[in-house]
This record gives sequence, C-alpha cells and structure tokens, in this order.
Amino acid sequence: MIEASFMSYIALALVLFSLGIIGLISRKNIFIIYMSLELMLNAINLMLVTLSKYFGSMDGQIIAMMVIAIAASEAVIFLSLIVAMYRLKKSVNIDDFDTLKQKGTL
Amino acid sequence: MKYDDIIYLLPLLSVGIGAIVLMMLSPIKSFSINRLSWVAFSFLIIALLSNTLNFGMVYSVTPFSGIFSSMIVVDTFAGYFSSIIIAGGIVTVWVGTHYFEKSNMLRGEVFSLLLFSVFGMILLVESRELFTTFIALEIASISLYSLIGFQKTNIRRVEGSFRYLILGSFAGIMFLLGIVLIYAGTRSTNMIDIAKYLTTHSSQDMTLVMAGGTLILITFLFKIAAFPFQNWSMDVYESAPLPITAFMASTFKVAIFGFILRFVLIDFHELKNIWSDILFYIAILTMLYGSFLAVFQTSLKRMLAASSIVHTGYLLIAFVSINSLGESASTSIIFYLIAYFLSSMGAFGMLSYIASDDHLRVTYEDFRGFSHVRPYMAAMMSIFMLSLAGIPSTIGFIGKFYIFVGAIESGYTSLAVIGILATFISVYYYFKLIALMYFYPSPEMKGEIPPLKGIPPLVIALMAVLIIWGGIGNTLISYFPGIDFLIDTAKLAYQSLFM
Amino acid sequence: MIDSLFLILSLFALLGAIGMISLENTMHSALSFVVSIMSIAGLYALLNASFLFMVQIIVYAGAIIVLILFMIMFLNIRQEHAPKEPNKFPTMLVVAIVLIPVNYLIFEAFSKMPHIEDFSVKIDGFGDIKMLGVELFNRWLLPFEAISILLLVALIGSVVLARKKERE
Amino acid sequence: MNSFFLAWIVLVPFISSILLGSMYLYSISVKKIPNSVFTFLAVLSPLISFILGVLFFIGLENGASDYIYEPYTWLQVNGYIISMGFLGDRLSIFMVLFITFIGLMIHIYATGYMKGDEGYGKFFSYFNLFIASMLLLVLANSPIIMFIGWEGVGLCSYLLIGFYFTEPLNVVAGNKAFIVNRVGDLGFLIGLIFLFFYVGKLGFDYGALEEYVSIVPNHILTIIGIALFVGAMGKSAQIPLYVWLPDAMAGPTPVSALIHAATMVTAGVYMVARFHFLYDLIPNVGLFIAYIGAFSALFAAVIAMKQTDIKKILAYSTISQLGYMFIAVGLGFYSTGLFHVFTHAFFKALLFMGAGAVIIALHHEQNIFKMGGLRKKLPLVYTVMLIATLSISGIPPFSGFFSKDEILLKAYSHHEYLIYAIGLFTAALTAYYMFRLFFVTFYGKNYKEHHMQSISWSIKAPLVVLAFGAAFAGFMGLPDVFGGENLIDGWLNMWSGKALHVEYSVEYILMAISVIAGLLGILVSFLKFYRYDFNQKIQESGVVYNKFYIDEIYNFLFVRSLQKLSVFISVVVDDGIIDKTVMSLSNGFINLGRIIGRMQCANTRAYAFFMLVGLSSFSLYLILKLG
Repeated sequence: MIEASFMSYIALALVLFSLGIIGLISRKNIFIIYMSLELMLNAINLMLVTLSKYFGSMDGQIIAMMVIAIAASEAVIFLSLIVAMYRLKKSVNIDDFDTLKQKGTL
Repeated sequence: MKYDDIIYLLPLLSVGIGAIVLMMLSPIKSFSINRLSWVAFSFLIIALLSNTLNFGMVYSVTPFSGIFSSMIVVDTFAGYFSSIIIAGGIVTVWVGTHYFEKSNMLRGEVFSLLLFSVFGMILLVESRELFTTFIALEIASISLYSLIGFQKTNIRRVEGSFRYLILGSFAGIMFLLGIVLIYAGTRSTNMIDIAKYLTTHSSQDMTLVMAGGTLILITFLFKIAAFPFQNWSMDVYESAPLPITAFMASTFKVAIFGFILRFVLIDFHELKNIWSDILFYIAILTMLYGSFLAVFQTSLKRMLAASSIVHTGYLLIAFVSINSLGESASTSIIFYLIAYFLSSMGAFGMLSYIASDDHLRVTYEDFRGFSHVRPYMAAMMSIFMLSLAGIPSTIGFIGKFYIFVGAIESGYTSLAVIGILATFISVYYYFKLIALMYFYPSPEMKGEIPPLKGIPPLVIALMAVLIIWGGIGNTLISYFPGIDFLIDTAKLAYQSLFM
Repeated sequence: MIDSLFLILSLFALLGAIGMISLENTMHSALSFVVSIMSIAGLYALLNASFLFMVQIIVYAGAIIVLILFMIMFLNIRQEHAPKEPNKFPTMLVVAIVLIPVNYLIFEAFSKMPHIEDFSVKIDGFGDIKMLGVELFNRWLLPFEAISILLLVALIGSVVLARKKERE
Repeated sequence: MNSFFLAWIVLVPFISSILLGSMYLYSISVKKIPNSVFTFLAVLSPLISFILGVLFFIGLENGASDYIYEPYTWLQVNGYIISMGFLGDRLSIFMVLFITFIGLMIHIYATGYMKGDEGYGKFFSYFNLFIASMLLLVLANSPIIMFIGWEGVGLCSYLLIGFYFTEPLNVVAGNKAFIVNRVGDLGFLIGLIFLFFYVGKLGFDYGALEEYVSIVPNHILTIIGIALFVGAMGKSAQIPLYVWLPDAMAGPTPVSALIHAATMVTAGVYMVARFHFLYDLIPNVGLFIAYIGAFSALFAAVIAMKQTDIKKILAYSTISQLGYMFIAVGLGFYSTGLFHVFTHAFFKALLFMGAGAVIIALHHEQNIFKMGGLRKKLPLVYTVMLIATLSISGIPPFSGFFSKDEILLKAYSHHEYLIYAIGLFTAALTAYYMFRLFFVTFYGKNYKEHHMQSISWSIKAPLVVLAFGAAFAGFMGLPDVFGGENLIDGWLNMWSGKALHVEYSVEYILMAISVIAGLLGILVSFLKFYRYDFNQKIQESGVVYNKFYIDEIYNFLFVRSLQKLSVFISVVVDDGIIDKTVMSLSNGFINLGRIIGRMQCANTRAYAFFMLVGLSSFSLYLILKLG
C-alpha cells in the first residue's frame, strides 16, 4: 500500500500536468484543448496545496485560490473567442484555422 | 503610513485610473474618438511626467511596504522601463486613433484595454514578487488577446488572437510551474527573499530553483519570440491590427526584458551562468531562423515580424554575456531596447498611418515609388529601416555596436560574428524597401494616402529625429542630452537594482 | 483511512483526466473532466485545505465547467461536428515520450526536498476561511488587488469579443 | 591653420547635401526651385572644401605637424573610447586635395550633363553626400570613423548607380554594387573587429594603432591584413569582387567619373596605404595583394579588348589600372601607388567626361561601333581624349607614363619579375584597347553621319582643365633619372621608402621597354582600327579583312587566342562562375528561407509541440548539467 506521502501527491500532480500537455497537443477539438489547459492549472494547484501543507504555511493555498481566479478570467476570454470562431467557420477543429499560413511565394 | 509614497505609485495609479475612466466613457456615444484619445493621452502623460520627478537619481523605494508587504518596488530601473512603456502607450494611442478611425473599428474599449495593458506592463517591471509578476503578465496579455481579436468578424484577427491565447496560456502555465518550483525550493516568492536564500544556502541542492528558473526563462523566451518558442509571433503580429502589432513588438518586449533582467540579476546573480551554454545556441538559432524567415517575405508586416525575431537574437547575445559583464551587458540590453523600440515603433506606426479606407499598405509592392508621392514619409521610413539595419549614424548602429563589442569582450566572438552576419543579411530585406520606394516610378495612389496632418505624423517624425539624434550622439551640441545620457541613466538603473 | 481515500481519489482524478483527453465526444469529455475536478477537490480536503475544497467545487465544477457545458450545448456541437482524429493515440505516445525528461527533472527536484516523516499540520484551523482571509488581506493584498484588475480586464475583453453586433 | 576646420572639409559638402535634398523635396512637392540655385550650392561645397584643403596643404608645407581635431567622444564602452576624430596628415590632405579638385571638376561637368533632368537637385544631393562620405573616409582619425565614410560611399554609389531607377536593369546594377560591396565590407569589418579586440583597449586611432600593432600575434595580423584587403577588393574592384564595377556604368556618366576617378575605387588603395604600418609587418600578405593586383590588371585588360560599350571599356580599364596601384602598395611602395592614384584620377576623369561628352553629343549612344569619325565634329573632345588615351597608354611625357613606369620599375627592382612581366604585357594591352576605342570613335570610314547635339561650356571647361592635369601631372613625380625630384615621394615622406638598387642605365632600358610595349599596342591598334570600316557587320570580321602580314601574325598569335580567352573569361568565368556564385549564394539563402518558412504552418498544435520540444531539451540540458 502506497503511503500518502508528500511525494505521492507531487507525482499525481505531475501525471495530471503531463496528461494536460498530452491533451493540448494531440487533440484537435478546441474545447478539449481548453480543458487540457485547465487540467494543467489544476495540477499546479494541487502541487501548491501540497506544498502549503508541507511547509505548514497558507501561502500555497492563497496562490492556488488566485490561480483559480486567473483561470476564470482566461476562461471568459477563451469561451468568447470560441464563440467568435465558431460563428465564423462553423468548426471546432483547431486545424481548420490556418488562414495565417506562410505562403511560399516570393 | 507614509502618504508621500503615493508619488512613487503615481504612474501606475494614473494609468489604472485612466483605464477605468475610459472604460466608463466608452459606452457614451457622444464622446468622439478624438476626445477619447485625448483622455487616454492625458492620463499617460501624467504618468510619464510623474515618472520624471525622480529622474537622474539612484533610488529604490518600496511604497506602502506595510500594506503591500514589499511586493512592489519603485526604483530607477522600474522608472526607466516604465517610462519607455508609457511612451509606447502614447505612440500607440496617437497612431492607433488614426488607424482605427480608418479601419472603422475604434471604440473606447480599445483605449481602455490599451491602458490596462500598459498598467500590467508597469506592474510587471515594478513587481518584486513572482506571483504578482505572473498576474501582471496576465493582465498585459489578456488585454492584448482582446485587442488582437477586437474585430471579431475578421477570421484572421480571431484566429491570431486564439492562437496567441492558447500558446500564451501554455507559456503562462510554465511560468506558474516555475514559480511553484522556486517556492518549493526557497519557501518564498519574493525576489529579495529568494536572493537571500540562494546566497545563504549556496551549498544546498538547487535543482528545484534551477528548474523553476528555467521554466520562467522559457516563458520569457516565448514572450520575446526566441527559437523554438517563436512560431506564434509571425502569425500574431500579422493578424493583429497594426498599432497593436507595434505595441506588442516593441513595448511588450521592453516590459518582458524589464522583468527578466530584474529576475536574473537579483535572484540568479550567483547562478546565472547555468544557462549560458543553452542560451548561446538559442541566440544563434534565433538569429538564423529570423534571418531565413525575413529574406523571402513579401508582406512588410511579416518581414518586420520576422526581423523582430532577429532582433531578439541580438538581445540574447547580450543576455548571454550578462554573466561575465553584468553592468555593461545589462546597459547594452537596455540601450538596444530603446533603439529597437524607436525604430520598430516608427516603422509600424508609419505603416499604420498610411493605411487608408479600403487598402492596408503592408506589402513591399505597395511601396513601389512611394518616395515620389510622399517624399517626407518615405524619408522617415528609410530612417527607420536604416536604424533597424544598424547603419552608422542611427541609434540602431550604436545599439548593435555595444552588443557586439560586449560579446567579443566576454569571449563570445562566434556570437558576434553570427550577429554581424545576420546584420548583413538584414540589410537585404530592409534596403529592398528603400530601393522600392526610391527607384521605381509611382503608380497612381496619391489620393489614397493621407497627407501629413495632425498629431500622428508628428509623433512618428519625432521618433525619426530621435533615431538620428541618438545615432550622431550628444555631439553636435555637446550640452544637449544624447546617447551618453541614455547610457548613464541605464547604468543608474542597473545600480538601483542592488540597493 | 486517509491513504485509501487518497488512492481512490487519485484514481478517479487520473481516470477523469485520461477520459477527458481521449474521449471522442466533447460532452463526454467535459463530464469526465468534472470527475477529475471533483476528485482534486477531494484531495484538497485531504490536504487540510477546506476552503479551497469549496472554491474548487463552486468555481470550477460549478461555474467554469458548467459554462463549458453550456457553451457546447449553446453552439449545438454534436458528434458529427467533432473533428476526425485518427492519429490521436500515436501523437499522444510521441508527446508522452518527449515529456519524459521534463517529468524526470521535476520529480527528481522535488524528491531532493528534505523528507518529513509526519506529513500533517498541527496548526488549528489551518486552511479554513478565517486563516486564509487574514493571510490574504495582510500579506497578499497587492496580488489580490491585481487579480481584481485582471478580472475587470477579462470582463471588458469578453464584452468586446462576444458582443453580438458591431456598433456603427 | 586651425585644425577645427578639418571637420568643415567634411561638413560643408554634408550640410550642402542635406540642404540640396530638402530643397529638392520642397521643389517637387511644393514649389519649383530654379536649377541655378542647386547648381550654385552644389558647386560651392567642393570648392570650399578644396580651398580648405589647400590651406591645410600650405600649413603642412610650412612645417606644421599633423592636424588632429577630436571634437567629442563618439562611443564609450567599458574602457574602449572612440572619439569622433579627424586627422589631417600629409596622406589625407593629399587625398583631400585631389578628391575635392577632381570632384569640383566633375560637379561643374555634371551641371552641364544633367541639365534638364528631373532629379537635378536629388542628383547633386547624392553627389555632395558622396564627396562628404569620401572625405570622411579619408580624414577619419580612427578605422571606426573611416568605416562610416566607407559605408556612406557604398550607400551613395548604390543611390547614384540606380539613379535612373525607371530602368529595371539599373536597379539590378545598383543592387549588385551594393551586395558585392557588402561582401567586401564584411571582410573589412571582421578585420576591424579583430584589430579592435587585440589593441582596442590601448586606443583606436591611427597613432595608437601604429604604436601598438606589434603586440598582435603574427598569424592574427595576417588574418587582419587579408580581411582588410577583402574590404579593399570590394571597394576597389579587384578579383573576385570586381563584378559590380562594369555594371555600375548604368549610372549617369558623371557618377562613373566620380566613382572611377576620384572617390570610391581609390578608397581601397588609400586604406592599404593608411594601414601601411600593419602591412609592413606582414610582407607575405603584401605580396599576395600585389599578385591579386597584377592578375586583376591583366584579367580586366583582356576583357576590355572585346567590349563595345564605351563606358564598359573604361570600366575595365579602371579595374586594370587599380591592379597597378595594388601592385605598388602590395610591394610596399605606397607613395608610388598613390602617385598612380593621382595621375589616374586625372586621366580617368578626363576619359569618362570625354566619353560622356561623346555620349551626350550622340544622343546617348554608347556603342563605339556606332560612332566613328567624330574627329571633325568634336575637335575639343578629340584633343582631350587623345591626351588622356596617350596618358593611360603610358606614352611620355604624359602623366600616366611616369606613374606606371615607376610601378614597373619598382616591381623589377624588387625582383618580382612575374609581376613585372604581367604589368608590361598589360601595358601593351592597355595601349591596344584604349587606342581601339580612340580610333573607332574618332576615325574610321563609312560611318553613319550623326545628328550632333551641341555641348555646353560647362562640359567643355572641366575637360580643358583636366586635360592639362592629365598631360602634366606626371611631372610632379619626375624620376631621378631625369634629374627631377619626386615631389609626391617627398610630400608623402611618412614612409621610410625602400631604397632602389637599380642602375640608371637599367632604368633607362626598362623605360624604353615599357614605352616600346605601349607603342606596340598602339601600332597594332592603329593597323587594325585606324581605317576601320563601319560597314562590317561585326568586328570579328575585321580579322578577315586585314591586309597586313604583321597584323595577321599578331592576330594569329595573340589577338585571336586572346579574344577567345577574352570571350571565355567574360562569358564563362565572369558571368558564369563569379557572377553566378555571388548571386546564387543569395538566391540559395532565400530558397532555404522558404523551406524553413514551412515551419510557420499556422498549426497551433504544431507550435505547441515545438514549445514542448524546447521545454524538453531545456530539461535534458539541466539534467545533464546538474548531474
């Protein structure tokens, strides 16, 4: 049985963080990409809260709370941009948005 | 409680209040665009003037240290950088007024968001606590995301904004992880405490701090568009409205450097040589990548975006040599930032000024024979190009000179050689524009280009004059401030970091 | 007791995360993410962060995720709208391999921290709302104020970006 | 003479250029300004500089020490101090004198040549800037300041060559000049940086450099010497960086005269002479320079034999003459090289201006095989061209003879017989192709009658003045043999001249040989082209038409094979290899850029993946670094 030590929390947070990066890069669905970013923030929060307990100081928890606020503010921008994008192209596939591609002509 | 501390916070407060006032004014329809820009301008100029109150002194104050628990510091360094940032805001306001009017997308919110962005950047250079820095970065970035995607019916704008948002958030998350690691390693997020911890515990294992610092460095490299974190910049610079591109390319870069210099010089003073090897290669790759990208562009906007990657490379040269020559390398970075700020802000500003109702003039071909239609504008544009290319007697040359000499002095001769090579390549794509403007007959376009009238061209012309002034030095009239003045102030700024 | 709770919660958190990044359907994926979020909230409770436990449930699960779900339904994204992703799993494998050095570095760095035998806090009321509030308004006032500005910026930004019609 | 006025030698044309430029902008956008105003300003500035130069000359002659004027510190980087300094020693005042004098003449000439051109004011603005840059280059007190002038000259040549930008070809020529010059500049800059690195701490003006250059290790010194010479190659059009010069003929003729005679191309020679203290320490590099010069001289002369464009012939002849100068400076005879710079300035300016007069008279016809029989029509131009052609061919007593002969003599006495032979052979070729130009232009039969345009006095006057110079300037460097005193050597006494170990009798013989070589060239040319029949289709058929035995032999032995060689060199080597290499390098770079540009695929996930790879490699680096 694994002891619920400091390191096991960190390991869990790291795995969640990596899963977030994996989702960000390998998925095409805009919503899932966004949720992957949120997952990474959650993983970092978990680390912060763990550190807060480890150090016996509230700093970690306070930062974690403010990170949630930052995540909320990013969420607003994200979702309004997603709406704008969906209105324009009727697609949630991020690879469809490539109008800025470098043209190879001189 | 000391109420006179409020003087030091005046720039920050003035910009912040200005942003909120503009937000409230923007729904009022009777308030014309011109009036809004005057409001924005007056708040910015108050901020700039209050910055000059302490000019020329070495000072370092932590205003309201009890309330804010020393998380914010106002020193010569912050004053220097925030002055540049506010100046960038002022230029963007004036140039932007004209552009947004023309492209029919101006609303008061633009100015509000712009001032919020300036607010975030000032907080970024003044903050001495890593998490506050992160929030400041987010304030600046989120305003920029909104400004880029402002015209939401334009697919390019929205797409660029979204790409920047995803990648910027990703980079922001790395920054956050870096803060967490440093916090885990030192139990503090305050830069002074971290520096103290690092000097007193130098025998201990520093893997956490190193890893955290590296992650923060990656965010920094992302924001200044260094290889391999540079791809976004081309797309975002191209998609953004021109004044916003100007603001991002020059002012934001200044702010980011303001933060990272403080971070590296204070926190990693003892350990900053750990990155020198990898930054060495990054500087080379950045310069090469940018040069390769810039030479074949047809769009001027893209070329300037690509060349801004090259300029990042030059700045990184000085950044590499920072561990052997702290003061002079930082000074040369600061000086080069000013040089680059003036030149690129001028070039982008000119581009956005000549945008007309139905035609954005952003490709090389649009400038064919330009000098015959608008000779003064062509002359200014040439000055900006000459300065970007680093031709002697412009400020850009002196900036490059300092960087290359510093690189050679600290033993990075190969970096200097590659930098000079990149400069030579850059002459090709900058002079292509000059050649097109001067050596071709002009098509019929006189009616479309706005004449030199109003404040925007005045601002642009002022920058052109400053470029020449900085290049020839304090020299023609010796008691007038010139580059020596700038460099001396930059040195004071450096010294104020260690007070 | 705590250990087995940790195991169950972390299992759910991982399963939820894996489900989120691998499920085809956007809606399923979002629901799977809720599982992960809730489990993390539970972990916060285990870590003596009772206030954060609530914030996590209210703000994340209650607001952000609901917003996402609402948006998915609002835009009426059905399975046939979802992008085709045949190479999803190979890409994941590649990314996972590239991630190894990052994870190794951070894990190694953390494991070098001084070991604490008894991983529990002795302070009374650690992590509850009072302690958090006192700390927040004493030492973290500046970031707090900055966050309020950030939310204001996000507000303006979203109004600008989501406004239905361009005003002439 | 107050050394303060040294700066004004540069500042006067500079200020005048700015004035002219802004007046020009005013005149095209607001209100027309009469050309006479431009003329007055444009001609005034080189005149003032010339007068100032003369005053300094008198000062130095009366025994004043070198003038140094350092108004301010230009740059100051941790211990390195670079001041904006001007140095008026014998070498720079010598250069100033003939630059401003020839420049003045060309300015006067240009007022006639450019009359009626739309860009009249712009032209003189560039022109004055050109003079100012060149004067800055010459008067600079440190290599860094010199580099500003160096770049300024490059920029102005670019602007002037592409002056008629409505022709795409001219723009290409301007670009080519600029790019090729940048290659040279890169070399120059690398040399400077090395020099700066090793001795910069001790001061970076010429005085300090001369004092401390010996502390640089010898192999580094070799690198510096070669790198600096690469810069000279670019400016002074030596193999392989000469390709821009013939194309630079696209500019208006006064520009060609200015570039070829007084300013840009002599910059390289001046630079080597200025760094004489450096090159004295590395004689091997000097020898290398001399050989490059010799081969350039030969190579360009061979190409010139086949050209039909009057300005192109003169362009190649410039390359060839520059080769002579590099022979002299390479072997360490700096004053001899500068003597040739001096005489060359006169006769080459004269040649170009004469050619320009012909071109103007014939309504911009440049092909010599469409001219012919101009002797009667343009008697003045005929006379001055004859003087200039005799001078460049090395016929005594015209100026070219003295300087060229001295170079050959020095090469001989220095036991560089190969160089001597090449120089001698080139001298014969020079006489041949120059007189070919001369005869075809002014003599011949069955030529088409031309409708002539009259030539104004402002074109004629400088021709006459320069003709005197081309005829008699050589007497300033009269060799000892004739009981004269070499005034140039005496003036530039800063170099401990290497003694000559040649008997007078040998000197006479050498002199005779070179005169004979020149006369031989003229003779062949005379036989072939004096009665040139313009009804011939192309000039090669003239080979068939000749009646003279000697001509046939000569043709068979030399001309034919040389012509083949000439075609080979100009088509295969020049256009095919050197031109292509320079151009394909830049094209390759652009194409590589396009391939790399594919990374900008506008795919967010790909960008994120690049970032992740970056993150991963940073982590790997840290893992390795921290163990």
